[in-house]
Amino acid sequence: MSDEFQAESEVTSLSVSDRVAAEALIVEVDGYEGPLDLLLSMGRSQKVDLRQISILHLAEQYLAFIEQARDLRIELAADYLVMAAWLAFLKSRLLLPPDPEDEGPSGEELAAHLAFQLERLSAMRDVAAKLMARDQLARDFFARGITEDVARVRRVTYTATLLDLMQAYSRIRTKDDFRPYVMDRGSILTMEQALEKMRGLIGFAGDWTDISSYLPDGWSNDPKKRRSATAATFAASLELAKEGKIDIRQGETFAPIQIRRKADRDER
Amino acid sequence: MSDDREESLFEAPPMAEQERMVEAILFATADPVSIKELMGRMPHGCEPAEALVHLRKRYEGRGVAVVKVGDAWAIRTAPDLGFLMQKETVETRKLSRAAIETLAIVAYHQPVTRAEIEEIRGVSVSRGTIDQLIELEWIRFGRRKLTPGRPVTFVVTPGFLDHFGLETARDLPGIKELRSAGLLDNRPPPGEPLEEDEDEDDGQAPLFEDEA
Amino acid sequence: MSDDREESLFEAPPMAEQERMVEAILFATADPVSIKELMGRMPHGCEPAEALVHLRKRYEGRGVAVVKVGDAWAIRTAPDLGFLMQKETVETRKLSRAAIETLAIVAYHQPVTRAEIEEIRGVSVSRGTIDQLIELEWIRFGRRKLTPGRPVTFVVTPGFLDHFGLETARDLPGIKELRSAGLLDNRPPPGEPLEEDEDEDDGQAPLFEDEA
Repeated sequence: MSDEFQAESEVTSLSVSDRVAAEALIVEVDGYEGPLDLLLSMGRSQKVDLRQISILHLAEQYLAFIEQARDLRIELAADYLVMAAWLAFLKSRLLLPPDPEDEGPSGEELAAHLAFQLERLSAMRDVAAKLMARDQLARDFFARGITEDVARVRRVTYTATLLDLMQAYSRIRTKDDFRPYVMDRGSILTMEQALEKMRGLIGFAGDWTDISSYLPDGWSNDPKKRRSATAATFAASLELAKEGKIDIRQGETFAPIQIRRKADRDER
Repeated sequence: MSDDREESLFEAPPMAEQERMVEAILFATADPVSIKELMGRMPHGCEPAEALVHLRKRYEGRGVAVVKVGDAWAIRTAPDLGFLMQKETVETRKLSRAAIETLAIVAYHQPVTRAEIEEIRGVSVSRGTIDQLIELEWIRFGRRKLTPGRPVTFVVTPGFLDHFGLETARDLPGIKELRSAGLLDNRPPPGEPLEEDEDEDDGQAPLFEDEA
Repeated sequence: MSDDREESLFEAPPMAEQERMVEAILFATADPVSIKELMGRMPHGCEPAEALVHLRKRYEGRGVAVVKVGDAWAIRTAPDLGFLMQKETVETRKLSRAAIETLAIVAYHQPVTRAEIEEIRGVSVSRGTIDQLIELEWIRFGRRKLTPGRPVTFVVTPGFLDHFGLETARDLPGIKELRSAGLLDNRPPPGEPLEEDEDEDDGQAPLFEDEA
């Protein structure tokens, strides 16, 4: 590309065919990836180490190039024109003696930085090429062809903190404080309740007694309460029979169920 | 590389080299490879059948083995190492509200029956919740209660104490302490004097904050 | 087999056995496997790092090799046998020059912002170029820079290392020379404030600092 450029920079008169060739060059310019790319390729054409490059010479080269390109194509990319303006400024800085009043960076500093940028870009291009020249996976070396599925076994562990625990308990207890939950169970007699009541009474009953007489007071009228109390009392009776404390009998199906204290048996 | 191939058109590579080739091909190919295909892919003059014998021997007792699959050959995991082909991932989740409440009740009331837990919670306790706590080894069965039906009871385990940093379940703060720690609801129970409310406000200093 | 595992809770299997296990696990997958994952899959008490040293040695000069990719390990065919694998070769989309250079800049300068990539290339980087590299899973977003605007950075992935056969990003070709030549320095244009640089020194520990 740099050769083409040099050839192009010698164009002076513009015949139609020259113009076409020059246009082609402009297309080529667009092919450069930005002014730095163009500068780098110009710099390389100086055939010196990028660190020793003459930035002044490079700036002149670039400006001449842009000038020429602009004659042909005014709509040159803004990037190139900005670079041209900056290089023109740099060139003046490099040529004029430094102004002691000026606090900005010196021409030499600016030029050094541009040289650094060019060298860095050049270096990155070199290593990019080296990188791509490496052996690559699925091209030069290969991964396993037959792979085995790894079954994922998910194990879930649960955590809770002491605070969670205490808050949960507080929540429950607090709920109890305010919720008259007894009402919910108002019409339900638990077996434990029935048992407690029966244990107290059983000692006095020496003869067969209908278990319905063991229903607690106030549980016989409401059908709902009576049902629950009867069931609980019956279950409690069975329990007491199992413990060997009472005998239990029923004459026939649906006949009253009777219990009586088991004779001559002390409670342990 | 292409030079090697050129050469090999005239002279087959040494057997050790052929073995390497077979090894690489079997490793990288997505399907078992037949002898015929090996011959097609290896330089001219190679004898993959012989190379396979060597290779097979080399892998004897290793973590993978050279095996014959139909007419073709492949490298496969040694059968005794199949258990390695699973990955266990551990996920940590917060305990559900039902579970933490049940656990709290067991901790505070142990030994406690399921009926008692339900009584305290005011809702039924699902079997899954109990099972989960048992599986976590935070609760276990205690002695049966000497009440009708001899229901089983639940108690907390040493693992529970360990997890929650307690020496004994008795170290759990009582209701009063919970209240003064601001862990209990501030609404005064109906009919109770309001001064308790003030007490609670005083006691808001959260006793357990640094443990959270 | 589960018995073996149970036992191993108390005593790790012998090193030869551990080597077999690592071998089986690495053979079973196309992706590199981290030491952590190896530990997770092998019986309790195993030391895959040590087993890997033995295994790597065992495969030296063979048709396949045990290679390190970042923090993980994989088995890959020996590069000199690539010619046998034409069938397995995956045609990759040809990368544009912009993409190749951008990739190299990310690799050598990571973590690097888009603005820095543009500064180095002297041209704006199109979204498509970045997207293509991300899609290839060769670059990914790194930490945000602690400079004004907190711009995102790009870093290369383990997949990049795997693809180019690199153990770590420190093994990139020529990186030492570039560093000693100062070509990886972030040198601001003269006349620009240096504060940005200071920030970077504080916040963004350069990946290769230990080499500097």
